Formats: sequence, C-alpha cells, structure tokens
Amino acid sequence: IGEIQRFIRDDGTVKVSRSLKEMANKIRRAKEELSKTYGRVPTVNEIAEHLELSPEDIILAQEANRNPSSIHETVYE
Amino acid sequence: MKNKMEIQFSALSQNESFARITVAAFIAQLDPTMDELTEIKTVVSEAVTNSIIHGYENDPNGVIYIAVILDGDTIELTIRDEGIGIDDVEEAKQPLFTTKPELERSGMGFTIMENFMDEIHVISHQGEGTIIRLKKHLARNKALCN
Amino acid sequence: MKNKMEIQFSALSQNESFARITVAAFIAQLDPTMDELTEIKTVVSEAVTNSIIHGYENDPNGVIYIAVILDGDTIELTIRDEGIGIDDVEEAKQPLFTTKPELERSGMGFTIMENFMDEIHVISHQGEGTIIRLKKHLARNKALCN
Ligand SMILES: Nc1ncnc2c1ncn2[C@@H]1O[C@H](COP(=O)(O)OP(=O)(O)O)[C@@H](O)[C@H]1O
Ligand SMILES: Nc1ncnc2c1ncn2[C@@H]1O[C@H](COP(=O)(O)OP(=O)(O)O)[C@@H](O)[C@H]1O
Ligand SMILES: [Mg+2]
Ligand SMILES: [Mg+2]
Repeated sequence: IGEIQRFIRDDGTVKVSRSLKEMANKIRRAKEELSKTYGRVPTVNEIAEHLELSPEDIILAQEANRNPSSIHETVYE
Repeated sequence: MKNKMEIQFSALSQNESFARITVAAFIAQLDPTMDELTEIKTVVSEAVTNSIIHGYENDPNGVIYIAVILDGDTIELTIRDEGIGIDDVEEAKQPLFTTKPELERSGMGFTIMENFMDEIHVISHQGEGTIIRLKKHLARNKALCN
Repeated sequence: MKNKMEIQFSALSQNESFARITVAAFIAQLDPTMDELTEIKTVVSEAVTNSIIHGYENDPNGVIYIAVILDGDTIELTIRDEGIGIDDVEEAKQPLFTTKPELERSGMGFTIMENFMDEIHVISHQGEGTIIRLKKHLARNKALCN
C-alpha cells in the first residue's frame, strides 16, 4: 500500500479530484492533531506550515472532502 | 493595508464551490482559524445558493458578483445578483421563512449569515436584484482568546 | 456547457497565490490531471507577476483582471492589466529577454506561457496596458490514461 500511495503522490498524471481528496484527509488529521497540541483551533497558516503546503492549497484541498462528487461529476455529464 | 478583489461567475451550482474557495483563499491572508474560515465559507454558500435558486431561479445565464475588502482584521463581503429580488426583506430574514418549501430548503440561510457574521445589510428590490453586505472582524490575539 | 468567471484584484504580490488558486479552483471542475493544473497555475503566476512588476511597476493601486471560460475540454484564460504596456511584443516574447535584469528575473515568463498553453496572443499598447489571451485543451479520455 505504501508503494501505491507513493505512486499516487509522485505521478502528476493522477486526477486532481483524487489527489486533493488525499490531501484533504491529511488536513483533517492535522487539524485534530494541532487542536490537541495548542488547546485551540489552529489557523490556516499553522496547518499549512505543519503540512508544508501553501495556505491556498490547504483551502483548495479542503473543499475536495466536502462534496465527494462535485469535482468529479462534470466529467461524466 | 487595504486589499480588494471582485469576482463574477455564471449562476451554476458547481460554482458554489468555486466561490467558497475564492473567498477563503483571499481571506487566508489574514490567517483566520480553520473555524473562522469554515464560517465564512458557509456564509458564501448560503448567499450564492440563494442567488442561484431564488434570485435567478436556476437560470444559468444569471451572473453572481462577489466583492471582498480586507482592511486590517476586518472582512467586508458583498454578494450581489441581478435576479428577481426580495419582496419583503424583513420577512425573508425570519428563521424558517422560505418561499420554496418544496425544495426542502431550511429557511435558515439568512439566520446562518447573521450568526456567523458581525453585520448584515440586505438591499433588494423586486425585479432588480439583491445585494447582501456582510462584515466580520477576525479575533485578534487568537492564542489568548481561546 | 459553457461556464464563465472573472476576477479582479489589487496588484499586490500576495495576490499572486490567490489568483493561482482561484483559477485552479475554477478549472478543477474539468478534473484535469495534477500536471495540467500545475502548468496552468504556473502560467497564471508568470502573467500576474508580469502585470505587478512590469505593468504596474509595483504600484498597489493597479488592478489585474483575469477571465476564464470553460467550454467542453477547452480553457480560455485572459489576464489583463492597465499598466505601462509593452513596446515591442515580439522582442518581449524572446527567451531570456527582460527589461529588468537587475531583478534577477529569468526572462522566461512568455516562454513558459507558450510551452504550457496551446495558444497565446498578446495585445499590448504602451501607456494603455497588456492583454494576454491563452488557450489550452485538456487531454481527453483521461480515465484511460490513468
Ligand atoms: N438572492 C435572492 N433573491 C431572491 N430571493 C431571495 C434571495 N435570497 C433569499 N431570498 C428569499 O428569502 C427567503 C429566505 O432565504 P433563506 O433564509 O436563505 O431560506 P431558503 O433559501 O432556505 O428559502 C427565500 O426563500 C427567498 O424567498
Ligand atoms: N504585463 C506587462 N506589462 C508590461 N511589460 C511586460 C508585461 N509582461 C511582460 N512585459 C515585458 O516583457 C518582458 C519579458 O517578460 P518575461 O518573459 O515574463 O520575462 P521577465 O518577467 O523575467 O522580464 C519583461 O521584462 C517586460 O519588459
Ligand atoms: Mg437559502
Ligand atoms: Mg515575467
């Protein structure tokens, strides 16, 4: 499974919908983790630094988890 | 320092996500908490959905306008449509009031906007469209307040 | 189906990443590959940076305009400023050509735009501003390529 995950991460031909969803799960976990560490809800920059991503990427990825079908649907319409 | 942006987009339901991300990405400059961000995205969703389903009654030729001004810790958010407008704004703002009960809408859109933002002003005229002006001050010294 | 959006924002360097994400969020609807998305974000960065540092020479009162039209698998991207404009567009497009060598700019902005997009048209008049029109067709049958 580790191999597959690395493949998904490294291969730029993977669809955005899939890649962002993976990132969104990491963000959710980071939010929980940092909330415990700080005893309060983390800011966007704190999450971004923790995951070594830009704040804007955090925002884009987070949206992918909200509506599982929204990004994908248009392809099949 | 002031920073300003404006967007406009087709009144299509898939653009709700786009609007949420765009507003969130812009206010990310003020380093809000993840919760503040969620609140503002929810407000954007409610207002944009209203413009799509009520204002333009799902006509994709409609155009929705959003403007955001950042001034210090204050966010000024304006969401505007040129749709059918609201007959009685005070009535529309009442919790649970809805003109589309058949859509399983909750009638809580305006209530959510009022709760998540510090100020709300609604300007609407029938046949002309609707402008929602919202303001929110982000909490300073987040580490201390929590 | 066609989908359209337009944004405008202050010519501040912190808005470069806002512009990247806004365009990315909009074209995410076509579910491009990560590579395609990265290419388009890079193109937006190059064009927006040019408008900020060349067009407006870092004057934050400048306004940058971006329009995106999605039509099937085609992306039409327009980036516009009302800055100083380009004297000789053909010369400006040459690889390594730059009018600001002191800034450690690479002179590769236009070359990158040409390489990552299928079409580029530059309209510019001195003292009036610059319009960059770009087109890209996303690869079809993406599901099969995975
Ligand atoms: N942009 C708009 N254009 C026209 N009417 C609107 C608009 N926004 C809200 N309304 C009216 O206000 C009512 C209440 O809105 P809201 O509180 O969001 O509840 P809901 O959307 O669930 O009906 C709507 O049912 C509609 O009649
Ligand atoms: N929006 C613009 N407004 C005015 N001049 C521009 C603009 N974009 C590009 N230019 C001119 O074209 C040249 C080449 O641009 P580019 O290939 O991006 O290289 P660089 O930005 O590194 O100089 C710039 O040095 C500048 O003189
Ligand atoms: Mg509503
Ligand atoms: Mg450049």
